Amino acid sequence: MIENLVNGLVLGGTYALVAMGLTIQYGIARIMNLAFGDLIIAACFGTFVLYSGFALSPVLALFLIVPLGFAFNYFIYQIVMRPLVARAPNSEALEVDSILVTFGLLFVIQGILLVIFGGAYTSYSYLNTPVNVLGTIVAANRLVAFVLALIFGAGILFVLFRTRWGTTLRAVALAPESAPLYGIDVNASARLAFAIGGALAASGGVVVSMYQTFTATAGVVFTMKALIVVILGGKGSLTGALVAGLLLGVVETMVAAYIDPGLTLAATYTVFLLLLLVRPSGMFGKAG
Amino acid sequence: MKQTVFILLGLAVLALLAAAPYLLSDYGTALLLGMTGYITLATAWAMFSGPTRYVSLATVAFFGIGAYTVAVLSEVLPYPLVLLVAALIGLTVAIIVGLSTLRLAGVYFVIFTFGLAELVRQTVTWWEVNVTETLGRYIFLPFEGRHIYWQLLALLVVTLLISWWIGRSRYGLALKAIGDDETVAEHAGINVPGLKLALFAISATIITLVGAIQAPRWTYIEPSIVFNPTVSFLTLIMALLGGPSKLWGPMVGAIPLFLLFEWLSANFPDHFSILLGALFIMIVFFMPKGILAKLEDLRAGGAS
Amino acid sequence: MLELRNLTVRYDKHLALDDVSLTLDKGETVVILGANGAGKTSLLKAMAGVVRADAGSQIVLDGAPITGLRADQVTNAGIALVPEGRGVVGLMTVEENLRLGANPKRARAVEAERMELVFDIFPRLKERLGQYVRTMSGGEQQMVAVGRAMMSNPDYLLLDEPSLGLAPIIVTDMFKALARITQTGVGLLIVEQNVRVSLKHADRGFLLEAGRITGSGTSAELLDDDAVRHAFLGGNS
Amino acid sequence: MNGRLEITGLKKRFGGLTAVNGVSFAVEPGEVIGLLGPNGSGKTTVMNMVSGALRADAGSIRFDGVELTRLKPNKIAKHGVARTFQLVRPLPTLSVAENVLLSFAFGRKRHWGREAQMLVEEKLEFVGLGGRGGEEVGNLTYIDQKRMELARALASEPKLLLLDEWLAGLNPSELRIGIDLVRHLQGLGMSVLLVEHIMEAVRALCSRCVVMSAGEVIASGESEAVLKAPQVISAYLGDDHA
Amino acid sequence: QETDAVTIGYAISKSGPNAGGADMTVTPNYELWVHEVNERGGLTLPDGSQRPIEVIEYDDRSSAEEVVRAVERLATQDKVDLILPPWGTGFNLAVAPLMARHGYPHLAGAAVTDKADDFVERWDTSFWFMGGGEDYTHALAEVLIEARDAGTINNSVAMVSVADGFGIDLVKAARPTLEEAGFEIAYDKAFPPQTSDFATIINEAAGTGADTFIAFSYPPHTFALTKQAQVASYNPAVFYLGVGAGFPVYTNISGGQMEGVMSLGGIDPDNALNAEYRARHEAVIGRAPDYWGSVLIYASLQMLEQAIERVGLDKAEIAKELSTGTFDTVLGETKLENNQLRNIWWTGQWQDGTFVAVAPGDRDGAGEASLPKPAWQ
Ligand SMILES: Nc1ncnc2c1ncn2[C@@H]1O[C@H](COP(=O)(O)OP(=O)(O)OP(=O)(O)O)[C@@H](O)[C@H]1O
Ligand SMILES: Nc1ncnc2c1ncn2[C@@H]1O[C@H](COP(=O)(O)OP(=O)(O)OP(=O)(O)O)[C@@H](O)[C@H]1O
Ligand SMILES: [Mg+2]
Ligand SMILES: [Mg+2]
Repeated sequence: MIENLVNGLVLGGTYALVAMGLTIQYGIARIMNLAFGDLIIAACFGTFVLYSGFALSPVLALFLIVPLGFAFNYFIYQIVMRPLVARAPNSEALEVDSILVTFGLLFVIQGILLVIFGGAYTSYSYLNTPVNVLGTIVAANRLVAFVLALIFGAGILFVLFRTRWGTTLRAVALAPESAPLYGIDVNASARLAFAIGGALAASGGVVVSMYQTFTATAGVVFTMKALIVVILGGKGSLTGALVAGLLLGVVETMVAAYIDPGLTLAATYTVFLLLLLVRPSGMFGKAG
Repeated sequence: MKQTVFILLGLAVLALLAAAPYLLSDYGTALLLGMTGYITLATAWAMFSGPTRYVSLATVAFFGIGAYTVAVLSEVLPYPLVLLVAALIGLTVAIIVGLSTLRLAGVYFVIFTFGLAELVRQTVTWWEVNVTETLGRYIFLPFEGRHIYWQLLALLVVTLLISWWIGRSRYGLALKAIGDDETVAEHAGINVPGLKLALFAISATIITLVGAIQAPRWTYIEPSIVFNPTVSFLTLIMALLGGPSKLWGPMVGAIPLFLLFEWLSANFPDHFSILLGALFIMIVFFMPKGILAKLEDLRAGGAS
Repeated sequence: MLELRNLTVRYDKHLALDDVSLTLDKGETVVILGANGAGKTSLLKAMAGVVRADAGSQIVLDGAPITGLRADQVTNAGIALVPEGRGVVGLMTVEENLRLGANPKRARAVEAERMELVFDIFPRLKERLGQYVRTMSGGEQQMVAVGRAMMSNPDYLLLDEPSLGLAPIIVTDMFKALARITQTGVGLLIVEQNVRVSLKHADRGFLLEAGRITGSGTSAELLDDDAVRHAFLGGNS
Repeated sequence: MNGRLEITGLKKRFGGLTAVNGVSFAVEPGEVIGLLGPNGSGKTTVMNMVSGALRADAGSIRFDGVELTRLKPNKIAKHGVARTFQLVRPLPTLSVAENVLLSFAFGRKRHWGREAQMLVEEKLEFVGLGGRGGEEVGNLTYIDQKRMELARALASEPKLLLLDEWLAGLNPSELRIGIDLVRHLQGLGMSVLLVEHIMEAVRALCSRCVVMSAGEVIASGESEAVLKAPQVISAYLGDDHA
Repeated sequence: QETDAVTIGYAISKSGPNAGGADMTVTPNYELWVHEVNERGGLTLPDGSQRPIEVIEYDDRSSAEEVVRAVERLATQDKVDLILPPWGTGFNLAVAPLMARHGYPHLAGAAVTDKADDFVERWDTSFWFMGGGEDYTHALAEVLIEARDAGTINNSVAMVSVADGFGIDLVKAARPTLEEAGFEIAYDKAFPPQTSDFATIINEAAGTGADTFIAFSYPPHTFALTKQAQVASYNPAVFYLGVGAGFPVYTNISGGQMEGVMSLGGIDPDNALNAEYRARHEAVIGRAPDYWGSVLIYASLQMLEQAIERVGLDKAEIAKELSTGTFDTVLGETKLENNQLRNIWWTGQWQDGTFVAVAPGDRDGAGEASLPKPAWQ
């Protein structure tokens, strides 16, 4: 039981880490980023190249790839998203536009990766060493993901809810039309939030690449899992993403252990659907 | 007078389309087939999602249900009956889903429907693996491309007629109102849940039929083939691109996009993704309200 | 001094404001009167940077041109707008809205002080600090909107129908409080349909008709003016 | 045309807050009654329960002998109750005319087609938006949106009209036109429940008033008398209006 | 020039979920073969003349509808001389009726199916090169029985499979085979293809005390199972994995500890032809082929080439020749039985850095399975 719980939480750590980036991009910058998973994959490949080509340890790669992720997303927002935000008459229109444009972006990133790396399965092994957590043996690399998720989660939560700057970010998320009246530069805030989300995606990619096999075309899987976690948690809710991510990990593990590994995904979706029916705006979501 | 001309013109186009397999190569027919399939999907999708702005990603759930029904029953029942059963199953599932999702709004609905499609896929997989112990199924119906094309064409015509009728009836207006503000719509006397449910069910049934009709083309069916989420995404993108709130919008989106896919994958198989993505981004930038709106703008601009 | 020179605003082809010039001093209260659709809201929005003024328009704040600044920059420069439809963050609490109101740098030091002032005017807000603004009654939300603008420690306060939806007793209190604020040197530009009350508290007023200024004067003059009485005060009462 | 509304023991709680606490009153057929009270006293909440936007926790709402308490807004509309919203809620993708047409199409009598178009134009004319049916609602001024909203409410051909601060934001001369409009409706036999903070309008229109405070009725009866009652003055009007 | 080239078309998954598999086993071999043929001056025809190959390739984007249409396009629009098959069992079946209708020989390479006999009856120009689930599981059972009889392993087996056509086919064949062989199946679960975490599965399997662990898995699962087994120090005597264990990259993934791991396929390290093929593949493509499917695909192309040399470009003639002829391929002398390739290595094991074939054990060149597998370090 404890063993499964630990395994589940560690697995959930990955989900949470990945989902938090998306929830920030969607919740604050209001961009529903369908290319999110492909950013993760790009970071995976980046880490792989650094590791296999330059013998740079993936943990060190974090310090290179995460800032890169930040910068890349910063420019993407400035170049691609900003005109869309500027022209959108309301948030639904922006939602549609951002879905469409990031759908295009998804193909571009995926296409570039395909040209460079081909479609083959890529995988390497790093920190695949056993660590004893409460009597359960887990892989160190997964533990890194879990710990990173907690650190980033706590850090960002602190900023959002305990600092004035965080409150301005939330105001941008909740009422972009009103925010300027509070002296908030909506564009700058959204761009920053989008870039932070991108940095989180990059960090997720670095960690995931340590244990998961990836291909240039596998981004969609991450996007979808992240979306589900985000929605389950309540849109824009970071706490929600964190809790929902961990919860999903535990549910999957429990189902695999006590019911049938074949039903893990079915269980994920069942939990997801049931929860939405009971709470139509997610666990930590507010109506509207 | 003008109306008669339009009707006659429409009938002529239809006749031409029906005769196309005799005029084109198999591949030409195959193109038309694929295109008709997507136009029907996009039109059916937009019937519900266009005006209400409930963006559904459940398309492939129904599409797959249709295909699977045919795979399971094609040896057991006569074909028309198989289609009927498929439609009924699609309808039933749609009603159950509709009843349970009526409270969800916005992105919650989007992801819910996506989750639903995956749930259906996982459940079918699990069932096939553990209960029937066959994952793949074979469909050996004596259909060639053109037979499937004709069926799809007929379905498309019916879909357009339904869509047209709704658009000019009071329900079309009601759906747009629902898309804007459900509270106001309710206060205006509209049975919002009922109307949403009805539309969702009609749209889903048509989508189910598309899947059922297209299934015999693949001979072999397994969940990863018929529940391929790309179908949901393409449908949505095509409809949004054309303009989902107009009758011809989805068609105007589906045709060029479909041809574009085909052209790119044939001519640039190695750079397909990059080019597609880049073109896509450009389209969004230069045709913010969809292709149809752009065309109308151009026409208005040209006239003035 | 806040100065408008030749302000023109267009929505596509529709001309909403046509060459409007006016000034607002620190410490004075000015009322804009005008019929439905005259362009009052457009005027305030243009001053606050929410809508863009046409070329040739000039807005000057204490000698520095601020034409073309974004709304957030204008706010930071010391001009606060309470817009039509409130402009609050519905999914945040009353407290968060007020604290956020003090977001401009100029306001941070006086946050606590301002908070007390706002509670003084709208005691209801103090009782409801933790309530989400979105769930409040119409009038309560209006209080948050006015309170939030006060929090930003502005030099100039632009109010678009601040009394809309407020109970008479609160309206009275609010105008008294606004008078206190002007005494601290804040310039007040008010759009009001509650003409009698607003003129009572104002120093001067302008008449806006179809996007143009068609008259101006001190409050007393305007209250006496026949045309004004006829259009805005309901005849001879 | 009937239009008798009877509310008894109405209650609504939001979390720990009792927004409406045992409110009872009646609107007689053809009567315009004022529902007054300080901000947050529960007026809009009462209106929301009558129109079906909120479900009451307790109490009953009877309209022409029909119990409305458990009905959905669309059913209530069909029984002949229509409303405007305190903050206007136009349907932005519909034109002005379509906004109004909607209520005709699904209102009490369900009009559609050419006939409905004419009715729409008539209603727009009535509220002062004649000839502007083709415009986008988003481009109307706030006040014009309110006019449109009244036309939309009237288009469902109600027997009882709920007006939530519909007159707010009008200048005095416009106010007079607004008041005449409401009077005209009353003349047609419509009952009106009017929430309003503009005393001039209340005095001009309402024979009777109900005053709420903190969710409870603190005074009701003839307008003149109610507006002079000390508890009303201290809670709502303030000394200036005494 | 153009007119005298032989056009060969194929549709393959270059994007989408199937791209990973196609890019490992199929596409590189098509490219290698075309490269080599053209280097030699082209395909030789019966009259001794040579004609270069011109390739038309499409991306099927991992969609069944696309692959069908692409093949239709190749057949009726591009009118290519020959069509090479797509990747995957499902896609090969999807195009089979079309290939048959247009008379193209269909050399279904990357398709594992037990129904090949039926298919050949239905489409007599189809050829199946990878065997079926029963072949692989019988061979595995053979190895297991021997180990049990030698007292190396106990009677208990833990088995997992990916819930998709491949996994099901194999696990369905494995159950009766293993039971018949007297094994007890202590753990038998299917997992969805998207699964990425195998901690629980490994724990549960370890908990059964079975000495044999079998996974009918795809590469991502194969890799993840390996890593998880290492972390959990799970050391069953027999560690048998699915697709991917025979990929060259497996060496890295297992951290160099692939010794003793078993899987489908394998090679005879003494087979010079195969070694030469592997070297060429590495030289031309830039990476080594896998130890299972690649060589089969390549051999099928060699057969095609030789059939053309014998009978020319007539499709029906080629098909007939493929059915009845004997060919020299990297597999050695090759002849199809009822349109199926039967002399395949069914089971292999990593031994000293090579993935050596161990079953069928009675065939020339078969290695000896070395069990138990050494523990992870
Ligand atoms: N976004 C817009 N697009 C087009 N026209 C607009 C827009 N906003 C306002 N208008 C038009 O500009 C004119 C002035 O509008 P404005 O809102 O400034 O008037 P106002 O004096 O505030 O009126 P009210 O008393 O009704 O609030 C009106 O004719 C209005 O229809
Ligand atoms: N959804 C809700 N959640 C919590 N509190 C609510 C909610 N809706 C209303 N309230 C509270 O209930 C009380 C009554 O609100 P209501 O809107 O009925 O007031 P009102 O009398 O219409 O006031 P006003 O004149 O300001 O419009 C208010 O204090 C408000 O804050
Ligand atoms: Mg205004
Ligand atoms: Mg109210």
